[in-house]
Amino acid sequence: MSKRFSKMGWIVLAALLCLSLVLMPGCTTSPAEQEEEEEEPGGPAIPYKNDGIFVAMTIGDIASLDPAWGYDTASGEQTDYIYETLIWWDGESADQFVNVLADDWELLPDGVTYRFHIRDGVKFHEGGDLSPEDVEYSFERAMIQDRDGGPLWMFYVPLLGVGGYGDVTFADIDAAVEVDGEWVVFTLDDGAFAAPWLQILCGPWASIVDMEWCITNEEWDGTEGDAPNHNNPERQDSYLFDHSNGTGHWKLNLWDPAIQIKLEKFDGYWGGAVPFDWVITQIVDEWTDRKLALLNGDADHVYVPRQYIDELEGIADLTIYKGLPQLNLDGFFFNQDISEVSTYVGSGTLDGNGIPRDFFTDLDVRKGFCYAFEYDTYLEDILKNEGEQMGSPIIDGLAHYNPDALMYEYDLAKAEEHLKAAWGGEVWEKGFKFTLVYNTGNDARKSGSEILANNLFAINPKFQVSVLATQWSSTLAQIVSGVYPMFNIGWMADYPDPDNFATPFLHSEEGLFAHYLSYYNAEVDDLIMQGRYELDPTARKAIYYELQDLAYEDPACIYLFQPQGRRYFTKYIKGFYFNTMIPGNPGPLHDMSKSES
Amino acid sequence: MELRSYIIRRLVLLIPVLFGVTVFIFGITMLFSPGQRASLYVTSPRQLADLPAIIERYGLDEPFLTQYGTWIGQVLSGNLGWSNVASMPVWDAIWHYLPATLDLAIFAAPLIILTGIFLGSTAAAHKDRPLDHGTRVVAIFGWSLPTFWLGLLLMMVFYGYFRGFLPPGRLSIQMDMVVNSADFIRYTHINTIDAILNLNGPVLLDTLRHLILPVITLSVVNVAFIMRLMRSSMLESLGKGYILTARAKGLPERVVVNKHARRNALIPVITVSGYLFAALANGVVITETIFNYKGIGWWAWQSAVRLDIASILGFALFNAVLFVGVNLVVDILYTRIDPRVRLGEAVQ
Amino acid sequence: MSDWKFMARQLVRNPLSLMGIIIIVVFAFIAILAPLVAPPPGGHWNPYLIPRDGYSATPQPPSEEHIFGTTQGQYDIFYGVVWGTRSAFRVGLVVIGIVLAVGIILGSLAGYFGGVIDEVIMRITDIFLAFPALILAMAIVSVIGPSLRSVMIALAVVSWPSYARLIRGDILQVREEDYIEASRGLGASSGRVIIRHALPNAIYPTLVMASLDIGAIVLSAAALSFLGLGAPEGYADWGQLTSFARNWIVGPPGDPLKYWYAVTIPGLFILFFVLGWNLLGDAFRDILDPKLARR
Amino acid sequence: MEDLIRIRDLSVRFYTYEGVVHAIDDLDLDIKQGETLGIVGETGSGKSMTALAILRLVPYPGKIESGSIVFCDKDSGGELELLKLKEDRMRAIRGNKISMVFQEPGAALNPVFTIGDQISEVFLLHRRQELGRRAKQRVDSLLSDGNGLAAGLKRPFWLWQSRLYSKIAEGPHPLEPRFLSHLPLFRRLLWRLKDEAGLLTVDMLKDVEIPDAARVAAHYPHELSGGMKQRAVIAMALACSPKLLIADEPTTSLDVTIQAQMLELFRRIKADKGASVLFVTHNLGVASEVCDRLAVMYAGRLCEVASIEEIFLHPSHPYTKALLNAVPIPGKELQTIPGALADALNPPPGCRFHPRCPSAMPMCQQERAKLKEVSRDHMVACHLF
Repeated sequence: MSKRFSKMGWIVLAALLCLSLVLMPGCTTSPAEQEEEEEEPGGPAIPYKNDGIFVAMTIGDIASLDPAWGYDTASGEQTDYIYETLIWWDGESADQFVNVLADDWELLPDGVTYRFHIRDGVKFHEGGDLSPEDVEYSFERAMIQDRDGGPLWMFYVPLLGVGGYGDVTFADIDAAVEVDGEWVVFTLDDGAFAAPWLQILCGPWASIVDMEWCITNEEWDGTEGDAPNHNNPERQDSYLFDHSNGTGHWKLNLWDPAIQIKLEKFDGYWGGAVPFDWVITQIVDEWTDRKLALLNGDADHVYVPRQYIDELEGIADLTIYKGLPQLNLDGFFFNQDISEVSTYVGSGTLDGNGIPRDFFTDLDVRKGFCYAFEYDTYLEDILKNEGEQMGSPIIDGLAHYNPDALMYEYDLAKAEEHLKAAWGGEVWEKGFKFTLVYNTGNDARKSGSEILANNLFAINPKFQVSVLATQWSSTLAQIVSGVYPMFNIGWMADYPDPDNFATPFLHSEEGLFAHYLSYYNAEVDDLIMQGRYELDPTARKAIYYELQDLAYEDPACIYLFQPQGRRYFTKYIKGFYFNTMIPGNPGPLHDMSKSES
Repeated sequence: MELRSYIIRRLVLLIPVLFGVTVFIFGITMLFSPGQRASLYVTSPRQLADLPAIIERYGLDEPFLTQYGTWIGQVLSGNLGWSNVASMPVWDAIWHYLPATLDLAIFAAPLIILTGIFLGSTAAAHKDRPLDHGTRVVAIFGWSLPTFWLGLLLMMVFYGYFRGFLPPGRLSIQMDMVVNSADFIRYTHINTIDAILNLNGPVLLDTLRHLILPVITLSVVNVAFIMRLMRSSMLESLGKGYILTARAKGLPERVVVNKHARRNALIPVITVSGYLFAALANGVVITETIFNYKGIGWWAWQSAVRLDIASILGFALFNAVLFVGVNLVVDILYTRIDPRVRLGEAVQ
Repeated sequence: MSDWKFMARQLVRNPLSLMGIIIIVVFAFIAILAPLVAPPPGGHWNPYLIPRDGYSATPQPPSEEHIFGTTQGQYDIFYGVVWGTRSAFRVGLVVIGIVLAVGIILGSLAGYFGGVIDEVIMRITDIFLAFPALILAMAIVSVIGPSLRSVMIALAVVSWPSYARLIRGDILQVREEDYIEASRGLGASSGRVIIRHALPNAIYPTLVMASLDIGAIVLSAAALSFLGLGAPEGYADWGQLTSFARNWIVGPPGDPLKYWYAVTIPGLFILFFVLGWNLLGDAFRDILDPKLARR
Repeated sequence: MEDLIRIRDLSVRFYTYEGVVHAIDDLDLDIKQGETLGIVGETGSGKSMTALAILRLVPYPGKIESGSIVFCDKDSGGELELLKLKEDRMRAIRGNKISMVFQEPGAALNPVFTIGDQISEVFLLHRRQELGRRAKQRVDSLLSDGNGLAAGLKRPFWLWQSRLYSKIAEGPHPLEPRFLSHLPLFRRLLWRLKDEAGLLTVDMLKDVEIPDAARVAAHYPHELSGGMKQRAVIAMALACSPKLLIADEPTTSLDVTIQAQMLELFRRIKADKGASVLFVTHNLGVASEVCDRLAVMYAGRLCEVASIEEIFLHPSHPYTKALLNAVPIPGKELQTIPGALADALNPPPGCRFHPRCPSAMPMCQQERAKLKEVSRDHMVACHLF
């Protein structure tokens, strides 16, 4: 008997042991608190590490190092370090410029001819000298590559007034950019819109590459015959995909895909001293790892997702920049012509178990929805107050933004009133059911959707909106096929011009969203066209102000917030300034520095 | 000669299996609508308009057989496609990420097998005594532990509580500079081995520091698995008549257990080392994901969540081939260890 | 079935398996009483969706209304784990159900008829067994789109072959027994022979093994959810609750273990659930193991 | 004849989940020098347990509760109390002075080692000194008549070996060789021991009438027939010409013709080795062929001991009678014993046989019968006497 007891005893003991092991972390909070007492208020001191090396930790790998290919911020960030453009943003300004590879430029009175004088004595990383031919080649090569979904429409539209490579002959491209002695001449398509050509020239896609080097490496050889072979290539088929030869401050040392990119100081840089010997960008997907790296001084800058900003409050050794306006805008889009194959509309009729395909054509429905969204909660809980509500796609930071434009506020009474009016009152008594879609993994969009769903339910229990997450891939495909009744998605600026926002949101033909959601408003359409080609600022302002009112009156979506960004550096990094158009996180590295003091 | 013909026969038998494997995994991906697969090439809403062009370009709306034909054709010509996650061909990606995983495996595998066998036979030798119950309970706990959770706990303690003592990742910045510098020759890209070959102490230490937690996480569950198996097969062979004979001969218990019992008990353990491979393959996915340790498992996970079909296909195929190969080797090993088994019977 | 009785007696006698039984029973109660233990908010709310208390990301420590605290996104951990128990049982039972059905049908066909049928079916199992399970499951789920349903499908797909093989083996054994021969001799149809005579005598070990696999299956399901390849955000699922804690394992400097509750609690539930089944399983194996049978 | 083994009130118990099993209950039994003692009884009567108890190999959860087993061995100096011996000294006896042959030759041999290995193991264990001596002789002969370059080169090794082997030949546990035997390379120096053991093994196999012994030695068990295996097992048991050979149903698993050969073998062995044999069987016929004396056991207790003739001519204990009647004899119809073997967990009180006993008396249910001598060397435990 005693034998059995001891056995039992052992088992229980062993079990307890394991349990305690498992629970140990849970119980050890108390020593942690003691530690806290020892903590100085400013949090732990961050040691100074890696002198002369700038270490950034961010998420998401770059798509390609080829400036003509990249359209994502991650790629743009790196190409901006490696390559240079003719002109660049002047400090924080979005419409003042400084000369870079051009030491002088002019816009001829005809309003369509831009002339840039190319700086000499500029060397490429591989040793070549910068010549006007290089510039011409860079632009023409880019336009010839013009890959699907690439940024090159930004050249085609202003220069040739067409969408892309398919719509022009080689001669057109050749003529668009010409060398004139020391100068390079761009002739814009006459009647081209007041498209901010100079701003486009600051983008990564306008980086200057070395013609000789490209040609020796089987890139486009500059002839018409070779052009088709280099149009719309596979990412990896471009030699510049993983090789680079720019004039920038840093040259590529190592690209270890999905792990890190190491740039090395370019000693032959024309502009003199280069602040960092190394610029290392590591891809660290886990927030915890990035945070630890920052606090341990292993990283000088990390990407801090909005939901974690509280964790880095009150740490003395960090330099934090907040409330930096970003040129993008989220919205809940109404699909006014839902595809009949849609499985997201319940019964497909207005019988309380679904919605008809044209449900959102009714203005009252849309307005009701707009009033039913809890903007303040969204701002506080989800955006952590990092955002500014917008009433239209013309957002702050774009020209002709109207700060006191009308916008909807959270008002259940008004919402109720509109929804009662909708569909001759049918909506109110029958109620509706449909599915609201957002793309998996985007917490903000999920929460936003839930807020809306809950509020509608609060107004009338017959209003039943279920929230569904779909993967990015299917999201896009489904938007195109028009099966989503309503979805939450956003838009980001290519260049800071109202047209770049107005069109996608509102233009029934050219606008991506508007088009696929069958949003149509004749007035809006031709206001957009007018605005695009209007050169006189005051007139333009008037147009866009009117457009903003119309956008409010006939909402294409529930306009949400223009979010604000943030930057976190250790105190050893100096000289950061924010320009909304500089892609990527760390910002203008060449103007920044790292020192212990 | 007999062995060779056996291997050849087995390899021939593999062909239909592998063929089926390819059809199967390719079939899965075809569950996607062309539109969906097209939008995998797309990164932003801007490119919505291009979807049809992409479908057209990659023939995504072709009938199954056509697409399979093209794909298998490429595969046979050694081209597994392009991995978006790794920004390189899938085949290169495999070799790009494998070394990191091997870094883990060369520590985990021996640890698992040795501790597992040792604990298992000790427990069996003390059947129904406290030691046995103790080890058993621990084993069952280990066996029931969710790997990912164990990882989190370890990180919670070592990242948070003893900050900076055991860092995440694979190498610290400074050591990474060394490793990628010209005077450090990367023979194998397996850092531990390279560090030794380069006689570079700091790198070795740094690598080990980064390895400890993942290795522990990876091992616990599998140790429990092997130990449990070893215990029961050890018990079985300890109950056998020849053990009594050995004792009756007057052999010391040490010899009885270590020579007569264990040799027999090892046989089933050998046969499951094939499963151990699978266990490791599964384990690294979770472990590397948790510790953000960029090996082949992490890559597989990324491909899965980011729907990088080519990578998923390639990885699955790679694993299948490897796995089948391992099992073949195991069978052969088996026939070597157990004189009773003739080649061929081993297949069952 | 005296051996059932014997087994039952052994299970209750053996402290380990007793512990296992208790654990499982407790979980069963939690699952059944979920609506009472953690009443869902009213309305058209799907009870499997965890109610949120606000939308801020930072987890909140245990309090009166959230006795286990809330995890990332203010999901109530208590509600999550309670209803998660249901999900766990659901996944386990459904998958085992499917697997058994498929395994038994194919396995007995292969075992009973042998020849070509056997060859074909076995080669098919070879194909499925050629992948490490989790990896195949990952591939499947990722393609058919993450959801609990996909997880179940994937797990069923990866685990049926071993069952088919097991059944096949046992059928092969009993096929030669006299009573089978006899009933064949009496001209009973193959189907009848299989169902009435072969299966009842062959299926027993499989059933036991299956019942014990539930733990393992729930574990894999949790792993998939953790990897973001499982239940949709906010669905009551242990694996996902754990993954919510992924970004909160390290608290703010000075209080590194601040969010321990978000990390440990869901994991503990998984651990003990699986532990219960494994304890039972271990005992079962000892009892069933003829070599270790009592002297 | 004086005793070789003297067992006094030996009790063996098993502690199982169901309860305590009295496998052997106060057993008194002697084995005389050079005799063959048979133990008969139904399965579970404790006869095999008695055998294992002598070697102290009662399997867990069994335990030798009390009693004494005295082993009288003239050359190793008088009487040894086996149950009080240190484990290592007991090991020195197992397989050497007392060895055992098991029922299942298939199970008794380890499938992963060759017959030769398994038998030489015994020599290497118990005959190390002798092996050392033989090995030394061989090396010395090499040293004496080895000439030529090769021999010249090998000479130092041979010298070393010869020293090692002489050490082994002298001391029971010489330090140097034992130390070396743990070092990977130097271990090789001792290979001649194995060789010698191998030679002895082959002789041994010849001894048990295995044809082509050398080849068989290299075989794995599964490559041999049942009879061959059993011979090998016997060879293993006889390797060190033990004083006592315990045979636990050695013939049951073999078919009849082989059985006959085996019994023949046993008789011969006994004749030329002069060993005592403890022959455990449930088969009276077999017993009558080989045994001088017979002990009848029932439910862990001894019922009757007597010379084989006595048992067959004047069986006294009712159980013995019953057993004898249960032996099939042509023309005489067979009587089975009524009732089932006593439940080991809770045996009937008093005489354990009384529930099945035709001539049971009231007192049989109360007290157990002492062992009485009914006639010379004929002991019976029954209230009838």
